[in-house]
Amino acid sequence: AEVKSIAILTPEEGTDYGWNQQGVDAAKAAAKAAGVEVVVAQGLGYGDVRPTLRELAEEGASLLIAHASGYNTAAPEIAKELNVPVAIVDTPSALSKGLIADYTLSGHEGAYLAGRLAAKMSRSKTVGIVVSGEPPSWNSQSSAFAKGVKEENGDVKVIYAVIGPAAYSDAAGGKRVTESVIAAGADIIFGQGNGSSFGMLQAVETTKAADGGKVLFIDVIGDKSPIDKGFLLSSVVWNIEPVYAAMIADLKADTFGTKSYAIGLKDDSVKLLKTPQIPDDVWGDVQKIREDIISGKIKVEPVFEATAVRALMSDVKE
Amino acid sequence: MSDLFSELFLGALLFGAMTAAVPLLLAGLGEQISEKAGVLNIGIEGMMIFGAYTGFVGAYYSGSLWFGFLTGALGGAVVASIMVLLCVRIGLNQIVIGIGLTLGFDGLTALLHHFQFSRTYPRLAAAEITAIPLLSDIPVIGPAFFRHHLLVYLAVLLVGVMVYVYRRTQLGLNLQAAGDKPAALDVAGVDVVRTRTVAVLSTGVLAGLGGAYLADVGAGIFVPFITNGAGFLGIVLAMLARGRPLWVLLGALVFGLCLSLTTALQVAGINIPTDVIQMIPFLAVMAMLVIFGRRSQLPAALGIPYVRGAR
Amino acid sequence: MSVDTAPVEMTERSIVARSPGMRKVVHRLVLTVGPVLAALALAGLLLLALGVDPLAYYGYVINRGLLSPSGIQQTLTRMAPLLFLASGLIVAFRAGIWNLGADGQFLLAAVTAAAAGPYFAAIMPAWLAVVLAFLMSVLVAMAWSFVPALLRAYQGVNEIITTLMMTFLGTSLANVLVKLVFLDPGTTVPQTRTLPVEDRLPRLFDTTISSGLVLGLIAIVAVHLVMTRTSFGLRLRIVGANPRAAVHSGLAVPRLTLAVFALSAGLAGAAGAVDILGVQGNVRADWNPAYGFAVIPMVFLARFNGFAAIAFVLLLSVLSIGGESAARRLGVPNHFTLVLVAIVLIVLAIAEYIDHRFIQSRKA
Amino acid sequence: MEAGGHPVIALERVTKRFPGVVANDSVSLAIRAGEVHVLLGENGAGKSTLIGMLSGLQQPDEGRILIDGQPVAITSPRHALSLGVGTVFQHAMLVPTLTVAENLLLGAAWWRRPRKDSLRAEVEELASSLGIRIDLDATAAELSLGEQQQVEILRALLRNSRVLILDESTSMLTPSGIDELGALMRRLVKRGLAIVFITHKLREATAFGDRISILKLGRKVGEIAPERFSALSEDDLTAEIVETMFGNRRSDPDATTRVGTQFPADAQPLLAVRDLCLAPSATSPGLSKISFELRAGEVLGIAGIDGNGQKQLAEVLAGQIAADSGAILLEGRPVDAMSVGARRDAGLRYLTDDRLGEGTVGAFPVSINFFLKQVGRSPFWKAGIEQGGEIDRRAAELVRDYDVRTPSIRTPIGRLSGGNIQKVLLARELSTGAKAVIFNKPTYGLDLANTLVTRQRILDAAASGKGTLVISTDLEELLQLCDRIAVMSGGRLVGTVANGPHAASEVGSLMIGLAA
Ligand SMILES: Nc1ncnc2c1ncn2[C@@H]1O[C@H](COP(=O)(O)OP(=O)(O)OP(=O)(O)O)[C@@H](O)[C@H]1O
Ligand SMILES: Nc1ncnc2c1ncn2[C@@H]1O[C@H](COP(=O)(O)OP(=O)(O)OP(=O)(O)O)[C@@H](O)[C@H]1O
Ligand SMILES: [Mg+2]
Ligand SMILES: [Mg+2]
Repeated sequence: AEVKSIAILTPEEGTDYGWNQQGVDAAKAAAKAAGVEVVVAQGLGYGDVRPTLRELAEEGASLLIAHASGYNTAAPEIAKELNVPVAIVDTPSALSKGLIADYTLSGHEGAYLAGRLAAKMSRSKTVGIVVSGEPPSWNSQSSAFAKGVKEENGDVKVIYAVIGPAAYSDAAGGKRVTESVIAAGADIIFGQGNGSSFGMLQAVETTKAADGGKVLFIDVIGDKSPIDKGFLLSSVVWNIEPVYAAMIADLKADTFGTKSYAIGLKDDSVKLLKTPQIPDDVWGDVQKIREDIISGKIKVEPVFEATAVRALMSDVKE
Repeated sequence: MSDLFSELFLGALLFGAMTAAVPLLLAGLGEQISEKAGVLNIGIEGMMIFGAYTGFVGAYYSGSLWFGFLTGALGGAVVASIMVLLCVRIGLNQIVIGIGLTLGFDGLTALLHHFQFSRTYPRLAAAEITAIPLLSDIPVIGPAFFRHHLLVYLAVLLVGVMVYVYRRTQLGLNLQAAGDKPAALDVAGVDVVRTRTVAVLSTGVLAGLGGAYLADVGAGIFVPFITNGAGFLGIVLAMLARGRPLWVLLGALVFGLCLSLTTALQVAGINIPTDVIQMIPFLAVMAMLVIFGRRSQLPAALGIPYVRGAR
Repeated sequence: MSVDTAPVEMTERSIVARSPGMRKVVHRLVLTVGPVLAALALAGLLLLALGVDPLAYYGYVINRGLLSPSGIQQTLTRMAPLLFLASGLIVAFRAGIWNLGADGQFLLAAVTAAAAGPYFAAIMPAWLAVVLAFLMSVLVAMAWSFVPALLRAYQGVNEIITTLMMTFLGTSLANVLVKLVFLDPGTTVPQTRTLPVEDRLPRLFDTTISSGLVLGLIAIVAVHLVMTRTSFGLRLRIVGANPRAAVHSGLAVPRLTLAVFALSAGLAGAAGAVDILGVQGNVRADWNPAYGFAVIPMVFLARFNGFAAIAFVLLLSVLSIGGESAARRLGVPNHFTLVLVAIVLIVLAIAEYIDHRFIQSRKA
Repeated sequence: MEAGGHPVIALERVTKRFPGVVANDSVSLAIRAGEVHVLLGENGAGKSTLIGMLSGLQQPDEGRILIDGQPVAITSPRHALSLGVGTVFQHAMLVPTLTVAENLLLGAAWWRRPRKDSLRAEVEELASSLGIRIDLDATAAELSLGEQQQVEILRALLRNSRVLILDESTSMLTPSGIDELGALMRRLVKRGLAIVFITHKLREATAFGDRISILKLGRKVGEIAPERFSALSEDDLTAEIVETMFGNRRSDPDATTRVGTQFPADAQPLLAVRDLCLAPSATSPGLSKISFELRAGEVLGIAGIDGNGQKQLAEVLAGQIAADSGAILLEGRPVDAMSVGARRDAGLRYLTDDRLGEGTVGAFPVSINFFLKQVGRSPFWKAGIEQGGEIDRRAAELVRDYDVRTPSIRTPIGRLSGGNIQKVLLARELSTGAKAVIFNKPTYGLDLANTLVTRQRILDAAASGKGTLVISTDLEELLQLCDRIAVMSGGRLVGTVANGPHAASEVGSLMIGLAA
């Protein structure tokens, strides 16, 4: 089928150097590459997006990208109702030819690398994971990060802390919890959270590690180096453009909805951000590990359930 | 895992509790003043969020936290003055206006943030700490309670000040009269509208200050909806404390501690969802009310606009 | 606790002067439309400041929220839960009970509906499942208001505090239930099982309007008639307007208070139920639309009058549905809708005041 | 003697309008030092409004107010106080949650520390010189209305007012209390104070006044200068006042006393009360072993200083509060277990003294207020549905029968004067099926005409075989209405006397604690 335009729906404004921004930017890029229109509906919140989905469908969008796990009930319904292709996240089971495609974005491979990196570079042999909530895609990265740390060095402790309920905008909470985790000995923080992640960054920038040295921050999804003050160690950067590009292609080839899309290290749709904080030798080692993962020598299975992740955390600690 | 619970960590947890408690304390004390004077200030959330924004802007562009606190207090006062005009002066429904102000300034600050900061996300330098001699050297307790920004000590001092004002000054009498029987205050020669104006503006100043502390010290950055609900906690605290500032302090600390408790348990690897722990303080209070629940003497004229000579 | 009873008094008068008459209706209409226009003008200035053409913006709002066939369907569907909430609040406020806990009652009822709906639907005819789920939600919401009700009725504990706290509690509890108890094993996303579209409340004819709208309208009209035309309603209004007179006239104030809480919470629960069983189909963790918070001022502006409340709820829906669309088309952040609603609220309140003054001076 | 000082305050053709009424219609008035200036007038005549303008609560629409000959716009109560105008308002103006001392201190500069000690000294001195006792540390809510009035008077004097205004201040006091207040006024004017004294009781006017001004429908319709005042005999004075107030000659209602009809001792009691007990509270002495019998057709009075448990007794009888022990029998059947509604149905009726506070719902129309105690009953409600037509029909009837002066049956009752509100309450309690009726302060705050009407209703009720219990702080009233008068003090019935020539003195001595 021909593709005239695609539309993307995001819960927050696409200016968060994270999930929403990566989604919006990727959609724009993919559309540009395929020479189709793109409609961006951002900041829709986590409520009911059916009205917007319907409106966009009526406007003739050839594909609705519902870029939030919270939209994966509404979108398929609208797809069936108005017979318009939609793409949703975190729901591989929902595939439906020509109608519903799933893209489960999981940076777990990248997070695993980040874990290895963190374990190599932690002076205090303690690293922290701070998250503002426990959606699947973050869980898989948290667990993979912990796995990476342990497999790099079994003696390194991992501290796992969730800020609090619905803490997406709780920057103060992010800072508070991160400070506590640093006080508990962590000198590298793996942080996941929207608005709150800026609080984490702030904590890292303003708190000394136990040994008086710098604390470093590993970010996810986006690239915060434009606003970095020299504390950003790395980031598990997602590039969703290939996914959206593939979707457009499949639409044209009438194979849409037959497969779920994913991102990974091999095509660099997941990659670790290189910053000045990373010594070249360490970076070299990390790149080797990357090869091993791509070649399948190292297996990294994603773990999506919150409870499973927490369980994992408590025993990785021993 | 227990070796994680170093002095340093415990200190940090309690420090976090204190930091989280301060905005609630300021909001609660502020709301308490309005309620004593007979104004149900539902707009306090709006005053906090605007104070957080103006407070951050002030601190960021001037580079001085104190200037930020000043602008934050002013920001709160600006919102409060709208409330004064509409609810105290011309006596509009306090709940409608309160909710209106909260919605409006939540939205407005989010807009401003979008156009001003959403690409740069500026962050402030660490707040300078004032360590209290001797006390600050006590293990755990010291770093937890005696190594804070000066404003924190001032906020705690304010509790004492308010106790004094309520118990020992004419102003205290005026406030109580304005809430319990405004007509009597009026015929005694004190302008009720002016008294309530003072009260609501003070609320705005304190709420704004709380918001500014939250953004400038608590987070070091402003993001939309950063106060998420702190103002309403303030209302609950004020109503529970019923005119007793010390109770507001107590309540604020309990809430702060519960937040840190969350982290503590997680770090200890104890698997309780944060939501459950968030419920503890409310469950405790409800339980207390059920057990000791006596008539809560809220001011008789709470929420009722005063019009001289009306019948 | 007494909140400005002026609006109550107004309604009491307008009710007993049981001669609505075209004039009064028109008067009210003018008094609503005028301020709304003024508010739009005010918000328009803000838009200009943001470099957006206000006319274009409002054009989109009206077109999407009101005129376009599919848009109006969305607006009407959104009204269903708001109408139930409004009717619940009217019962409480008229009886002088300041139930600020509607959102907590709404959420817990929603979770109940989302948990019970799919479960029942699997073992019985869909219509029966929906009915049962609906009733269960209402009961749960009632139960959630029971403690504040008892405290208010027998201890005189102010309900504003207790209902506010029960809302904080309810929000957390709802999350716990979704994440731990009613989790859908079929997905990694923390949400309840989903009630299939075909099993939900039927849609009206061949539109996408949920029949919840009809239920909501029935509820609010019924509430209005009960409050204004029946002895039960009058008893509640007496308790609300002068509790001591209620005691003096031999009304069983505590029992009436319990009834008010039950009704009010039950209706808030019904709101949650129709939203889930009619539209959402499931509840996700951390989901909280906080409808109640937005409806409270509308109910005050409607002076606790059911029919006026319908109009205000419509206004609210139009603004939220249309605003979303306009914001997207003109690249304004969605947050602007919040500001718009706030300005409308405040200007309406001011207009109400001016009108009141006007009537007074005309009497002189 | 003291009369004829220079005017401290003069009102010149002052007019004040309210939505729908002219409260004061170009009223001119001179208030002189050393003079008790009595303001008389029916409910709604405009007395309180006049006061309102002198005390800065309201500003005149036309005319002007002169202080010491200088025109002044009194902009606020504070301003009035600074001009030396102290007012004791018709409705208590103390903050219930504050102590007496704190109430007296209200109004000082806000940054001040309340100067309690110096206050104590001042109060000691002033109070003793006035011969009143005041507990500074009591909470205002704990005081009886009489005591509250004393505090308010004291407050006015503490602010060394040159003008003291008392609006219906005696309506709450007992005979002895009234006499004390009268004596106090005399002492104050001797000191050169100017006093404005509003009352509905001619006796008080003639006894304590130097000059009388009479308002009617907002207009000043007459003034009696000190010279004539002292010249005329009390009866002539009364006659002249009644003449100006009501046109036709009508005698002072308090003039006559009724000689009680003796009921045969074996007559079956309609209402029997045995050993009623109620625990005392912060605000009331409670009840201890109250016993009495009320026979059909009898009017039994309960005298006593306000706040001695009369209200508690009434509410226990009506069922609004439960007694701790004791029994209440109506026609021999115990009603203790019955609810308020059930007792009412059984014929036991309670006419409260708190008309706006609990007697009516001010915002509701007159029509509904008639049936406040019959909500849900047919014919006014059928199957719970309001029968508007039926209600309006019956309401209109009652408005006619009881001569309620209201613009319409839809008028919110709060707008009516106390007198007319009282008529509505009378209609509600007396209309159908009443057997024993409790009247609590039935004529409090009412003007002459309304007082007469109300008292006649009570006598008619008794004549038609109803048992009536009249609680009042107004001894003349009881002497005029009752067959027997019981005296209540400290929550106990300290004695009962048959009405007659000596009743007054006997009751009086019982009140002040001497056995009869
Ligand atoms: N606040 C007000 N609003 C409207 N009308 C008022 C107000 N106060 C007084 N009035 C009007 O002014 C008239 C005079 O009232 P006012 O209270 O002065 O009478 P009064 O002589 O004090 O009666 P009473 O002897 O019963 O106290 C009333 O008839 C009433 O209509
Ligand atoms: N809000 C009001 N608007 C118009 N008129 C009023 C209002 N309130 C009272 N009035 C009028 O004021 C006059 C006096 O009112 P007021 O309440 O003083 O009656 P009252 O006879 O003095 O009763 P009481 O002595 O118990 O106060 C009455 O004629 C009444 O109609
Ligand atoms: Mg008066
Ligand atoms: Mg009066």
